[in-house]
Amino acid sequence: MKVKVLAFGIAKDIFGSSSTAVELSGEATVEALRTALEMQYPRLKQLSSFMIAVNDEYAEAGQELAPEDEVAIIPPVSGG
Amino acid sequence: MKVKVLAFGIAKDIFGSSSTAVELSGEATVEALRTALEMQYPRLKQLSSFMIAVNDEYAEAGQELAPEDEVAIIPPVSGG
Amino acid sequence: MQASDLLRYSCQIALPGFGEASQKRLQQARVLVVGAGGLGCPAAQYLAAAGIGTLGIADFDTVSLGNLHRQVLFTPAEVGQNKARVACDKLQHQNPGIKLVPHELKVTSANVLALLQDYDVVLDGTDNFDTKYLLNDACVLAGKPLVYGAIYQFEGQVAVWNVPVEAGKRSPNYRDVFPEVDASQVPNCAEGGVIPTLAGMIGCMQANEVLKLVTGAGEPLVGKLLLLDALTMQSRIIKVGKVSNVTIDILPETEEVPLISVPELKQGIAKGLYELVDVRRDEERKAFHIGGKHVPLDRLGKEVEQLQTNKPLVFYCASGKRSGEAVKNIRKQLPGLQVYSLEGGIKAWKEQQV
Amino acid sequence: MQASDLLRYSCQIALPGFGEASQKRLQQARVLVVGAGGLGCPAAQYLAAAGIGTLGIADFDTVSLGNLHRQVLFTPAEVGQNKARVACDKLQHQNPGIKLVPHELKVTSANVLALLQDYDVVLDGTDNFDTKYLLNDACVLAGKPLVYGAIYQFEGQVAVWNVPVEAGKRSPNYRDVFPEVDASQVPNCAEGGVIPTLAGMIGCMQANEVLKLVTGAGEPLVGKLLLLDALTMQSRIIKVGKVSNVTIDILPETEEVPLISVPELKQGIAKGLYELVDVRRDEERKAFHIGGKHVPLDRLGKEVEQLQTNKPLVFYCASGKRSGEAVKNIRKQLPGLQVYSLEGGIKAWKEQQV
Repeated sequence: MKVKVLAFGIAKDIFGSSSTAVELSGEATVEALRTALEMQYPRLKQLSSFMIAVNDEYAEAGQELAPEDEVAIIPPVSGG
Repeated sequence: MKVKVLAFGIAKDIFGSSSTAVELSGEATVEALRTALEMQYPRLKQLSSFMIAVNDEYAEAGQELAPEDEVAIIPPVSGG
Repeated sequence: MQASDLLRYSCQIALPGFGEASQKRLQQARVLVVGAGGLGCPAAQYLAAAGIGTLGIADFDTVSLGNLHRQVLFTPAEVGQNKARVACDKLQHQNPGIKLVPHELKVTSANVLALLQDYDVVLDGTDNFDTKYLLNDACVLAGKPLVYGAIYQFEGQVAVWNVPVEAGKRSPNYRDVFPEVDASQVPNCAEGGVIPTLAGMIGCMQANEVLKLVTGAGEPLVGKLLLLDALTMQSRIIKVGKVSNVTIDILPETEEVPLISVPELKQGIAKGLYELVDVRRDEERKAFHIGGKHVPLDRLGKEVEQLQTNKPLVFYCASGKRSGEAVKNIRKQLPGLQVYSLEGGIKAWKEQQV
Repeated sequence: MQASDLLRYSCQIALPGFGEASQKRLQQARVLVVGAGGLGCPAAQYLAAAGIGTLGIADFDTVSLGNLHRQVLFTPAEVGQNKARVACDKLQHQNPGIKLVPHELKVTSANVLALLQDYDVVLDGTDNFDTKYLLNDACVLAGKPLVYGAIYQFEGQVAVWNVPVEAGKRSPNYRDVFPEVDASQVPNCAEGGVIPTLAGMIGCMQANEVLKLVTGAGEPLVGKLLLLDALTMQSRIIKVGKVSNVTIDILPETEEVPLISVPELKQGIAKGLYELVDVRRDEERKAFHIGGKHVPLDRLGKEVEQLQTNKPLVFYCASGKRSGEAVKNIRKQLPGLQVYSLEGGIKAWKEQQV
């Protein structure tokens, strides 16, 4: 399944754009998406943590993704 | 057709709640909705103007309403 | 650019797509803030901080204690001083590298076009419909973008009006959305209240739109109207349209409302000179009043007969806004009467006792 | 309530559901703002204006020219003075009726719990992950609500953490969303830049959430995270969950980074005492540098060997943030080395030449 993800904060820099697409070959869970993203963008892994929101809700690792879901990658921000 | 409308600003006070429902017996246009609202709530008419937005877009008088449309009543505000 | 400027603005020059070129545009920009109130205070603060080269602030009014909860540039020690002047003095200390221009005047149909002449962008920090329409129409006539903001209780609005969009055409303006308003039907902040932090948010959003317009960054709210609810922090952006569909040829005449000050009124009352009319709502009347008849503003049209009298009428409300509307209304209906509005309303009455 | 207070706060007391009771709650509230920076300045301004009875401001840092574009409480004349003190002095003039408490200290694991003791609500105006996590964990341990805010370039975040929700349970906190962060991978405002008006908007939103928490008005952002994009003004509210699922038993140890000041370093360089390491990005290095090796922070782990030297190492970056991270990183990998971070970075170096 192809998942389109929206980027926030530093994820925009990492993806080089405000959205990207990820191909999930096996099961389409949030965890699988996280792993695929970290493979595709090693800098994401280096952050240690980033939030994945599905349809404006915090998504647990085991949650299944549907093709019409709106997925957002929200990394931490520290400025003040 | 029954149209549910969301209220903003002083329209909340006029409706006495943050939304209200209006029954349109004839044609379901924005103009018909405006007339029905002004009948039901004379204070709305006294404002002289208020905006009707349908699905977050400014709605012209002749626009037809569909049952699933999200309709918002946005009166002017002057505070500063 | 000077080394000290590079340093002062380094954290915004570092922004992607910003750079020294954008900072230079800010430096060359001339922005007029009309109204140094709840919106104008934070907006002017951030425009000054960001380095707008020429920042004008227009306000005829003086600092008042009852507005300090949201007008964060002022202190109680400055009550009674002109707001434009105090604001310019403070912001000049905040940023000595820009030019601040106080305009201590009431914006009217007679002076608004001359006032706009020296500015590229106008920020609407006014608190009444008359000035909002006047400013809108003047910006349309003068071809200047207007960054509009308005607040009431917990809700705010922001938009950018009258920006050139395509050959000879301009984006929508205030009259595309609200062609005209009966001001007596819409409560203002003094009556309905306003949460100060909303003024801060909307004022900062207006300054933000100015920075975007001047530097070309992002997508300004052109052809759009942003609505914000501070109680839930939900906001929505309404698409208004691409181009303006209204024609504006002349400015609305500014009507001068004859005012009477608190000391004048007190002397007059002692001599039995005036007939008072309280135009506030029932609850406000119950809480406190200074005598006279009670005709709430929205019933004034129907109860106009009972106001017939030999003495001059003095209308009063909480802040002077509704009584001003009452005066305009009565002058239309009963042109012969001598009518005044109590300047500053019950608030001024109380402040001048404290 | 005194007559002068009734007048000062009349425009918010008039709000529906507010009244004198809410004003009294504000008067009795004790709110701590940690960090008088881009977020803390506007937040503290509005909290003071709205009449928070006891307002603490904690900051160990001094006013710096390079932050004035978004830290609107300060002027160039105050560069070098402690920010907490200057902010408290100014806000005391703005509202003489409240108590302002400056805390001129760096918040650490040793002092944070004692600091929080005297406050009911904490507002996060900090600008680094170490303090954000420390404050979050301390608020969880002390059972105090934390109004979080953070900004980067054109994007901001706001949330209310750790509010009691049901029997013995609390709403999510920062670690529910971001369990831990490698700070060296996330640029701060000095590197990536920040638009000043975003700081204003987010700071005002934080103050707004405090007012809602204290008065019970509206729906605070509990269990939610608001994201705002200043370029488009689109915002969205992410539902995080009802209750916190993380356990926090101890505070993270605050690591003291050994600092070296600009004058000390200049003297040391003259005597050949130190080895310099620039940890900034390639573009920053190209634009200006003060010598030494160049190892960008995100490559430090891989190129650690080439740093072996007999002399003490001095890391530097734009502001002192990344060089501080570099020091912590190197102390773990090469515990024997003597390492320092240049206090205030290249900015301080330049400021002390201007």
